[in-house]
Amino acid sequence: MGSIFNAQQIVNGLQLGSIYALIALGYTMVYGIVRLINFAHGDFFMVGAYAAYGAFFLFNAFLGGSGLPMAAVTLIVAMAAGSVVAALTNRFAYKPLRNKPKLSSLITAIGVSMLIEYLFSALPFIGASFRAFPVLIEQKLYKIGTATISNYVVIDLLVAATLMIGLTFLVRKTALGRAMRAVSQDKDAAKLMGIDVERVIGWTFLIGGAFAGAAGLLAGMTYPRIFPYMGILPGLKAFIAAVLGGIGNIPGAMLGAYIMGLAETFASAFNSLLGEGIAFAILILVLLVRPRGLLGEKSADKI
Amino acid sequence: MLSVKNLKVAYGQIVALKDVSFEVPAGKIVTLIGANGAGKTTTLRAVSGLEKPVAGSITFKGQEVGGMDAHKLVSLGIAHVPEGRKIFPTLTVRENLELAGWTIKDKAEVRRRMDEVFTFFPRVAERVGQLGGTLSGGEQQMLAVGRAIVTGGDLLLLDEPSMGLAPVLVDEIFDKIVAINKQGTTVLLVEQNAAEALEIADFAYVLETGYTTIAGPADQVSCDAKVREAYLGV
Amino acid sequence: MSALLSIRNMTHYFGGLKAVSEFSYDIPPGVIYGLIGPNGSGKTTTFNLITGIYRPTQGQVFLEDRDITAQKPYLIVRAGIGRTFQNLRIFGGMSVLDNIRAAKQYRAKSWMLSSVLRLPGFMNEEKRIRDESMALLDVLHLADRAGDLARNLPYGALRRLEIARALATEPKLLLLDEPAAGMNPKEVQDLMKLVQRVRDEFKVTVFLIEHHMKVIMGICEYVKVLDFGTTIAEGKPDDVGRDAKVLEAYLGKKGAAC
Amino acid sequence: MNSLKTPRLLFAAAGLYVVILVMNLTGLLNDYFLHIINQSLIYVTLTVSLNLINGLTGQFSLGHMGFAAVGAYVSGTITTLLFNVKPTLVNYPIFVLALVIGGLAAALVGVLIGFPSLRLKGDYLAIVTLGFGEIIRTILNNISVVGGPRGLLGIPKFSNFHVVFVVAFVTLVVVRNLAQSSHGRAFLAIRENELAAELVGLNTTRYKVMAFAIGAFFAGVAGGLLGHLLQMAHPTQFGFLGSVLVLIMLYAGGVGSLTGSVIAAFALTFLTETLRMVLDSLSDMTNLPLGDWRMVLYALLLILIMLFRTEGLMGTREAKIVVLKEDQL
Amino acid sequence: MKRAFLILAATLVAFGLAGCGGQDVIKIGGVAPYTGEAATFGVSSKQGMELAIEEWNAAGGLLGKQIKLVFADDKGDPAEGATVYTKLIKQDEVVAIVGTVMSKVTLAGAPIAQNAGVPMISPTSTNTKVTEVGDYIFRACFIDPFQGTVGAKFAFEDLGARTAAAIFDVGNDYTKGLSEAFAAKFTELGGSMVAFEAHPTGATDFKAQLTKIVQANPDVLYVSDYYNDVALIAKQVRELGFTGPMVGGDGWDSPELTAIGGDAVENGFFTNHYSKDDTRPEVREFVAKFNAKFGAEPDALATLAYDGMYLMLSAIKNAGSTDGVAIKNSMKALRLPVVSGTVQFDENRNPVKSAVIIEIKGGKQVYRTTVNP
Repeated sequence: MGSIFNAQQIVNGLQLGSIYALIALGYTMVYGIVRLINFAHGDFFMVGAYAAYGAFFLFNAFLGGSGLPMAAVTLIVAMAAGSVVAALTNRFAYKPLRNKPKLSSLITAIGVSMLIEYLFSALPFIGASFRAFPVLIEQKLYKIGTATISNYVVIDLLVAATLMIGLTFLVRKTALGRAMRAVSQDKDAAKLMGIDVERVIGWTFLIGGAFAGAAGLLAGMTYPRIFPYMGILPGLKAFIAAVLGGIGNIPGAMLGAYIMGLAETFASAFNSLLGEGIAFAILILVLLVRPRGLLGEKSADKI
Repeated sequence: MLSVKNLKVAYGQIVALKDVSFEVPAGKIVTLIGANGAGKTTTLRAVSGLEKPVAGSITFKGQEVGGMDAHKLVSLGIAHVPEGRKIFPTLTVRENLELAGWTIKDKAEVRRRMDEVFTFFPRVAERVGQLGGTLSGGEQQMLAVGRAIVTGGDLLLLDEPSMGLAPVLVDEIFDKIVAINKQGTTVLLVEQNAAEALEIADFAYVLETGYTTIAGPADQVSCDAKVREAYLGV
Repeated sequence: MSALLSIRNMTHYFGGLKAVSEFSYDIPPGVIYGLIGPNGSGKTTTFNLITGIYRPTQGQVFLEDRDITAQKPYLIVRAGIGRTFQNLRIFGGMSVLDNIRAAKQYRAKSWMLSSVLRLPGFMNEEKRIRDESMALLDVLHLADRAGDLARNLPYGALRRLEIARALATEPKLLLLDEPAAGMNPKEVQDLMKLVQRVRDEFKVTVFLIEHHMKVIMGICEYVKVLDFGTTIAEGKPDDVGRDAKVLEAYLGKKGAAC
Repeated sequence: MNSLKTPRLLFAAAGLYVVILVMNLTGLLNDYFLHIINQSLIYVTLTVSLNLINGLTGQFSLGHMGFAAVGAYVSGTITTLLFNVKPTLVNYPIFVLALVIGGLAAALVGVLIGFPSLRLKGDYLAIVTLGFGEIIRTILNNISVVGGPRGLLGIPKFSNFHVVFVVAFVTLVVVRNLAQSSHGRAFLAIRENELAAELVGLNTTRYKVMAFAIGAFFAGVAGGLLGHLLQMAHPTQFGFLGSVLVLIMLYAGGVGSLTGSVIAAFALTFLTETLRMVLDSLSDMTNLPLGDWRMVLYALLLILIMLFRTEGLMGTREAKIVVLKEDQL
Repeated sequence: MKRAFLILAATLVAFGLAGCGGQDVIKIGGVAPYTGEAATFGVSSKQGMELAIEEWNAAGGLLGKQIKLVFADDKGDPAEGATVYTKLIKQDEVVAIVGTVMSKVTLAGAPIAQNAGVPMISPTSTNTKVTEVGDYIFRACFIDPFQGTVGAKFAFEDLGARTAAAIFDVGNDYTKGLSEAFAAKFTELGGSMVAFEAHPTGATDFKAQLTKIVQANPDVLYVSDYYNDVALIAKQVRELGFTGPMVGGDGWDSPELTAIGGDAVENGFFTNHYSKDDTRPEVREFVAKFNAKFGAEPDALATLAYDGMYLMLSAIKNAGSTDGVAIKNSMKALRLPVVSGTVQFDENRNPVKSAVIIEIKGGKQVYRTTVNP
């Protein structure tokens, strides 16, 4: 039996981390801009998976075909679906509570999460049962050294990396990104620059939702089983990853997600009975040492 | 240009402004002076749309603007340099300025105005790649005014531009304010540093715990015995 | 040494910025000691260093010759320092009376269990705390608002409430951070009288930060002027008021000439 | 001892108790109804105890069910072991003692969880308490003595309306008495402004840890009651979703309002069952599978409560009956 | 106050409303997790129950009356389970209960049925403790140790495996129980367990554990999870290079297994109650009817729920009464061929029936062999 820190386990951890990262980014962006833990975010991930599922059968019926073009189309649909649900949630559940105590939004978010899950579960054409996610791309395996890597791993890593680079570019280099950073730092000052803060918040939800939707597709493809409650656990893990990295901080979310993916993998490999517990213990220890997460900044409280 | 009548603003149960009225004629510098907590900042925030008035009216260029969203007022021509400058600390100086051009469609115009800022405040030009948070207090104040220049607008609201600045810098900032005013921008200045403010203002109003109490041309106000006693301590 | 509070070589950095630079001074017992200086000159930071909220980069604080540098804030309070805040930190969701009683709690001896069971010892102590608190509110002219939620009080009353709350901890030294901020001239007058009365009645030493020249000049027996973390003048108010450096830093060149 | 002269809450509770009991005995309320009341009362205990931590002291906790788990397992193990040795060994006093021991064990865990609260605030504290809850679950899954994933089985049935009612009442009175005392003011002061609380000489560390310990104690007792009601305890019962439900009750009732906690615990427990009945009846009439939409409606109602009564049903107000008059102090 | 009163009144009306209903039907309670994370199992179970009742009603009902299924959702939560059992018994006054799916919930409900003297049969609760609650409690499935033992024997003797690995859900007693029984029997037979790995409930990525397993190079992998997890585990373990056979329990039985798992579940074997290829009329009819009604193949949960309902209805019919004691006694005396085999209850009210081994071959479930208890 080899060491638990072998190449294969690192690949496993990175793949898991990539999916967490895409979800965690949405968590962290929304938190950064409205200081809300959006508990429903994991459900946007689920919605993305179902949208991709539906899109596949719809397009397959009318146009036929699979492979990369189909995968690309479903990716777009998944992202769009995640966006739309996120934006609707923001508009109807969170916006009315914007100036109210933060925790009332949090409870509302829990309600929204329950609503989406139970709604999908009750809708006759979706239902509570597991569904097999279609094969968008045939799986191929590559043997590199002692590790086996499937093309899914490559796709997961690539899509996640591309989206993360895209997001970083958007946030760092574009006007919208500047506005998002500005709004997250100081809403009043942003308003005084003429920025429509609500619109920027709306965009943030859209983008966060799109990322969750993309993660939904990747998860559907990689772990081809979808059901209405599939978002709860990854959502929770991604949330923890975001906090670990320093919630509100975009690079932090990515870092946290990969740490989480790797920690879970190594913990499970070390002792699978305690795997999850170990991952949580790591989280608690990290937060005790760095109470604002790994990359989180200490907010200067004016006294 | 700006006319505020019987303005009342409350934060929850606490009424910050009870009855505030003043006029800002076009092309002039008007100052509101008063102690900490008198309601100066709240007044400016209400004028720029950051606070919604409970009662009273705010007319800008003849249009009622009370309760309008702040970002819309920017397009209408109100530029507000808030208390504490509110520079975006993790954005670079350039990004801070670019953001100020948010409402301007023509990006060449934004660049032109930024150049204007750079000539006006050479110190800002030197720091263009630095993060906003790393600037000194004076530089931040220049950047904040610079942002307002990029935003454009006919009315410039300044909230305590002298706060925390060394006297030399205070003088420099005030000189710049006068220069901006000379170029045709109307200025509404809020200051705790009453002496400096009265020096450059055309008109002055004294704000006391939510009320405007004394009003008049700046030199008159500055020689008002009560004002001298209360605010200058002499 | 006869000083109540001694500060030795206190220096504090924020990031790279020097907020307080090598302060050393003594506050004798029984005085009203004023610290003035423009916004951002390091006044509040000094208070935060004294009360243990910040840990000084260097230097020490002594209260009656006891080193209290960087102790836990509540221990410093128990050692005898009470304070108010520039931006009010009232317990807004509690009644005015409860604000005071909360400040008296640390001296209470009843156990939690006796408060749950409402044992006679607890009831007596509650009554004592209540009576003392009401008496204190009476002095600060707040007794008629005792049952109101603190957040519903007008601004001036909140300032007084905070002073009352600080007094409830039975301090030897009372730190007041811009107590006159937001007050109208009438309220300022009352405040000045109040501070003097408090000093006499409660036998406390008052260390006052102010922006308002008038307050400082009117009631302080000793004044220290800060600018950019360093002391530029100190002494009796009248002397300080005539100091050229002070006039320039605080009033501006032209202001001094009017 | 003035409070004993006018124990309004005691009278009201006794009245309610008698009414429910009489209605049950005369068949006006069947055992199903009584079961829902029992369940509501256990949630009252959980919500009121969370209120002490979250509502009164302002420490956001997402792991309250973890405490209940400790209580359920500890007290359940005690009674089950004794019961297996000799059923007659277990009687009511023993059961009460087991509940208390379970509560104390939970309190001990509460102290452990309270310590991070010294360094962490808000969302960060929430996530750590959540993590603790999950760790407790992982541990329980791995202790085969208490059944691992099979759960702790064969707990004797000792919980009934009487015990559950008394515990809920005692919890309410204890938390109320604490809240309306000098110590309670210390808890509140920490919630209102921790720094200022520290600067009026309060040892905020001690109070925060105490809040966790006391809150955890009662949550542990509630867990014990649940175990002895269901005659079993299972790790999954005490996970994140369970804690979230208690949190929802707290907020729907109004944070900081004990009255609100009681009302919301009842209202939301009854809401699920009422929806079940109403939808089942409607399904029968219309032949549509409306029962599937029960939880959808529940979630929707929850959102509407938060949107239109943001402060929760009671806000921070208390019913008069819960407030001790000043002269009752 | 007024509003609170109104709400209270509405609640009472609602409760009253639901209590009504004529006595011209025989009410049977059905319990399964219909919402929540285990909802998918509840959906299948409910389908099985509905099909059985529909069949009986079409054939003239029971004791001359129509049968009405009063279904209740337990959300997979013990507390909720206790509530709905109480509701069915005290409010709806059902004569018997079929349910529920998960052992932990059944264990909270069973004492209530036992105390009330209402006979109940759990279709799928495999935990041995379930029927130990009392003499009114029956089950339609195997108990935990049986399938693991059968699986181990099959792996050792038929597949010739000498080293084995197992993976199971750490939070699920069914899968843990099977894996433990497998490991015990496999070692007893002389094989060795080279890896024994757990995964958290709800996991989708098992590669950390599977990597360890593959590196231990076992002859056979025992996967005691439900089909949805099995499919993912199979895909991932194949991806990591494991080509050997996999063995599991009746949790595998679902058309979704191959739909999700594809080729990866080939060379997979599981213990089950029956084979869909079986030519017995009960099986042929059931599969056909289920397909016609729900447009899908039945899975193990649907089958056992159907059987559970069928057994209960037959017992009532044989008893000729809806009296609890009579039904219970009639149940004990039952010997009936149903879909999952010919069922007869032992003294612990567990069914005595043989197991079959099914192989996944070409995406189909193929009968391999029968193992008697």
